[in-house]
Amino acid sequence: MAGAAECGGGSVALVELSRVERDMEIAAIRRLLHDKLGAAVGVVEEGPHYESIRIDDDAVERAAMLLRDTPELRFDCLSNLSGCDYPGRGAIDIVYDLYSYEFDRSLVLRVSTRRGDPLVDSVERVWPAANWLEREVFDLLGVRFRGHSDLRRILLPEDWVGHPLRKDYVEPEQYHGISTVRESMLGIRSGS
Amino acid sequence: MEGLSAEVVVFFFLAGVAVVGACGVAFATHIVYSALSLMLSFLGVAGLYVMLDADFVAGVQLLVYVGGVVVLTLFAVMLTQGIRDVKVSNRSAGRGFGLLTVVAVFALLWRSFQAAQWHRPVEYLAAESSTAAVGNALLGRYVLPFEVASLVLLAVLVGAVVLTRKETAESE
Amino acid sequence: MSVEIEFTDDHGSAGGFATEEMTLNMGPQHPSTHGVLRFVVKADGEVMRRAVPDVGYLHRSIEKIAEKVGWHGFMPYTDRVDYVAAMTCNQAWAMAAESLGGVEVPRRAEYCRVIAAELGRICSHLLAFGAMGMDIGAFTPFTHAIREREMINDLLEELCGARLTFNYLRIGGVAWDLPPDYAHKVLRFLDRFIPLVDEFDDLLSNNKIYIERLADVAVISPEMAIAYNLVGPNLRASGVDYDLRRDRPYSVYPDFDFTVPVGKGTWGSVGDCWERYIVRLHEMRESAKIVRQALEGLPGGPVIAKVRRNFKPPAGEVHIRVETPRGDQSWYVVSDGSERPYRVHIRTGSFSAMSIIESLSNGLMIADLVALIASLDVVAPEVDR
Amino acid sequence: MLEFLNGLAAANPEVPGVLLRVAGMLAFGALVVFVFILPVAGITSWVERRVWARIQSRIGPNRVGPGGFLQWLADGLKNLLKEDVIPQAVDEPLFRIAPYLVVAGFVAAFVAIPFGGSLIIADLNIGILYITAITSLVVVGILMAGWSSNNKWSMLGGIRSATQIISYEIPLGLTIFPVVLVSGTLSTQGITAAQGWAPHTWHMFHNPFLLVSFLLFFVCALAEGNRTPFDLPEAESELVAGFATEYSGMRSLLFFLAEWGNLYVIGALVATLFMGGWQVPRFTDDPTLLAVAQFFTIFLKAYFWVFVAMWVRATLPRIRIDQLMALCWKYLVPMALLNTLGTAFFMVLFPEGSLVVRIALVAVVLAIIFVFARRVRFHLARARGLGYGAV
Repeated sequence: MAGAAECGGGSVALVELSRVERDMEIAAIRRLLHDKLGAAVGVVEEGPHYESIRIDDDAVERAAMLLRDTPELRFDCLSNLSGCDYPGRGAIDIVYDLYSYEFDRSLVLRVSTRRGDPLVDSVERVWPAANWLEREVFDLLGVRFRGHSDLRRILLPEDWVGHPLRKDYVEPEQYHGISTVRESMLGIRSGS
Repeated sequence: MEGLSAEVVVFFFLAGVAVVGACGVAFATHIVYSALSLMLSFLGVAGLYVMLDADFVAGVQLLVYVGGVVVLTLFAVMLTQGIRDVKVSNRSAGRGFGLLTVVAVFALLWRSFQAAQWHRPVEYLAAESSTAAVGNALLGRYVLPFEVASLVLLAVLVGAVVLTRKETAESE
Repeated sequence: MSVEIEFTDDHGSAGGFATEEMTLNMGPQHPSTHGVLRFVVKADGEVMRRAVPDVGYLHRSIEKIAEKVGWHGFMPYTDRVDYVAAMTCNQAWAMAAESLGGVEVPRRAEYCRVIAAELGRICSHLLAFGAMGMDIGAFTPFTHAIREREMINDLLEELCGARLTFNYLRIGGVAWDLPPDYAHKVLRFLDRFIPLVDEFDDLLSNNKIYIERLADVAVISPEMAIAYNLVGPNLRASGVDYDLRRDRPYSVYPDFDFTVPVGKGTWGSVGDCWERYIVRLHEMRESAKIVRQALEGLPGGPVIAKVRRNFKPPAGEVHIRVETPRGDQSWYVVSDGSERPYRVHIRTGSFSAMSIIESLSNGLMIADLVALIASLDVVAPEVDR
Repeated sequence: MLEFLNGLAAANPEVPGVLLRVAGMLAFGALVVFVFILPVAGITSWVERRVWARIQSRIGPNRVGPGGFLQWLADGLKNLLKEDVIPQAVDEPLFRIAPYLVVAGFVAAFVAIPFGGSLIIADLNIGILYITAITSLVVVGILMAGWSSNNKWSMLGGIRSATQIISYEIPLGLTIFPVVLVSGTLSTQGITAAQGWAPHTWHMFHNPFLLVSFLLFFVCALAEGNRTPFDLPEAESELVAGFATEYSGMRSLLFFLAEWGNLYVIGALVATLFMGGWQVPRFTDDPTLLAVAQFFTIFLKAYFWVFVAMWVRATLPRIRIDQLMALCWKYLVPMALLNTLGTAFFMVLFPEGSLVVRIALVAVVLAIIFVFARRVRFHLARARGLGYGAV
């Protein structure tokens, strides 16, 4: 990471540089996973800023276990777990941002699940941090996690209907009799 | 009118407090109220001690019974009740047995009432410490019973410690 | 007199020494929950069996808002992610947008960002320090800390006109250059402030009662800290020597010389509440060092790059990690090439810190829970966003 | 006061003496409550807030009256006028009575607290025993408040308070023993009379054990008064407001009245037991002048300790309940017992006391104060150097 000092401080340049550095590794990691899990491990997806390994939704936990326990990988930390809705593809993507404190190395896993019935393996047993992160994805995107110990809504009330971060989400007109639409004094309708 | 001197009024007031308190203990339907009535009764008795110029005993009555016994009782009751919404109430335990107890206690009281010499100090006793007298009696004439009592209390203390420790050990 | 006890509900174990547990509702309105948090506490007297955090009371849908407002327009909302340390959240968002849009930030702007962010870090740690003292029952450190924080607020107000939600950063740089004579004012403040940290040590850190209350309480092992993704000072207090500013440098942090304080187990174990406390105190000194160096090495030039008003970064996604006062804040930002972000997800330090509380709670006392929450420096809006 | 009442009784033989005495005591008691206790408790609240503010580099209440001096009256009036909220789920009779019981407990303690050689409501010959006994009414009141509020936080506060006060009553009583041994009486006036006005004649310098006793007594008294670092029953950050959580308006104020009034009781007891009470040099034969001097002497001594309690409260964090119990049973009780034994031995060795020991102890205390003053000077100088001279 020492290269950042010379590159003039632009954060763009920094990200580009680290991408180059990690380029060799990700292919190797993919090969390692592929040897163990077979077809469940997909291709390395290249984006402009970083690349990820695509995994099948029912192989996530096994992959996670491997990534955490393989001595030369040691991804001991689940840094972030995000979900993103792609109605165009009819899929919801779950993105796992892994980090290894031992080797100072990042890795991104990507799982696509069907939008109609989103179901993904839980990685809670691999990284306890996933507990709340998965609950959050469940709450806001409606993705269910297989094997999660306590899959409840976390940020929204228990009786909330719908998952707000889905692209086709329509805010209900009212919640418990309280209108969610605020009438403007000037007659301009605001709210959703 | 001799019979209604200030002292008599005060006496009946204090005795009334003690009796009302005692009745409260027996009749209150709520155990917390029972415990508080007990305190009232103790306070009345402490007042009676003061009237008898036994101020040291009165002080100890306050310290031990009001400050210790009642508070511990309340403590135990509240610990079990307030927190866990347990309904604790008094229940009468058989009329016959109760009647028997009442008769026995009254017989005892009557006997002591008759045996007592109803000698009253005629004039107001100037403040003279009963503390010294109590101290002398405890460390002089009654030293043996005093020490025996303290030994018994010590044994009780040790026993209590052993009992509670055993229970805690079992729970683990 | 016989006492009849009717149990209104079934209680505990059959046989043996049954302890009666009570359920306590700590929050959402409670003095020590630092905002609006709720804990459902199962306690056996003063000793807790379980404390289950219940969050969401401050959920303001910032991630959803991001999808509705433009790239520039989202900047003020990032202030609200963690209003105790708004500058670093600004920075994360700016970095995400810049890296997606390929914007080169002028060097002077990066320096301004670092100065603002580090002053904000001192601000946030001062609040954590004071609030922690207050939660343990000492009120004076709080007012002393707030007094100093007020001065930083004055400085930041001079910089950007706001005292809490700064909105100072812009995509491509910062909104304004440093005001005239600013370096002098900041340095004068730092000269005053750093000896005062020693005063804080005298007043609180080395107080016997304070140590007794915190040492060896709620110890988090390094393995556990990493598994629960504890970040920032909380992670370092557990003995993991890791700081994004040094180990995955961003912005101009490689230019500066500073040390990363790590928990040493001075009075108890590594990873106890006292270590989490003292790491923050040391970090204030280090931040002051960084600010000093940044002011001395401030380069000339513009403070903002040319960015189109209608900023549309090309499609793509980026993971940005920024060291905020509450640790590594991880932003996942997706762009679909339109004028609005497609998806923004923020994983904050307080979020993971809250998630560890339940597994630590067994056997702690209620007073310890207060100490634990304070030592994790949880800020409620950052948990809920 | 008794002489005065006896004189009154002699002048009016037709009125029964007892009645006169009771009426006299009631009148004097009412005088003490309304002219002394209420203002002192109120003003203490103002002083505490000002002292706190200075320590915390704030200003404190400064709007009502000169320097905010009348703030306590304003607060009292405001609270009197506020709605007396009785939550629906509380046990109403107990909820209503509890604050009065607490106030009664602490006001009753004033009966045996001397204000001067002739100024005392009743010089009970079990004075000090009476004070420790009657204050247990406060516990009952607090327990009642905690339980009747039907709130788990109040309940925990009440339980903590009861545990704490019952536990600390034991070392508190034990630290009084040496004083009683030395002065040979339980009466507060008798204890004062056994000391002189000069510091070396005070009980705290009688022997080393008494000096330790004095420190232990102050610690225990702070704990009995629920003051920081022993303010667990109303620990704001843990139990919201402890047993007083559900109270509002005047009832809530009564608890605070008891707390601030209690501070004076603590100070007066420390002054009486260990610091020579109202003893002044006999500079005049005028009894009125002497009484005034005595009153101010004990008041200032007591208020010094009130100030120390405020200072401590502004400085120290709060300890935890298990540490509180450990401190009491593992350290304070054995030490207090040891002090009693030590004092007894000392009295056998030196039946008349020892002037050398007294002077030496005064010297030791002076040395400690000197070292402390130097530290304070150092910190003040440092603060001034940082620009905190005038806040």
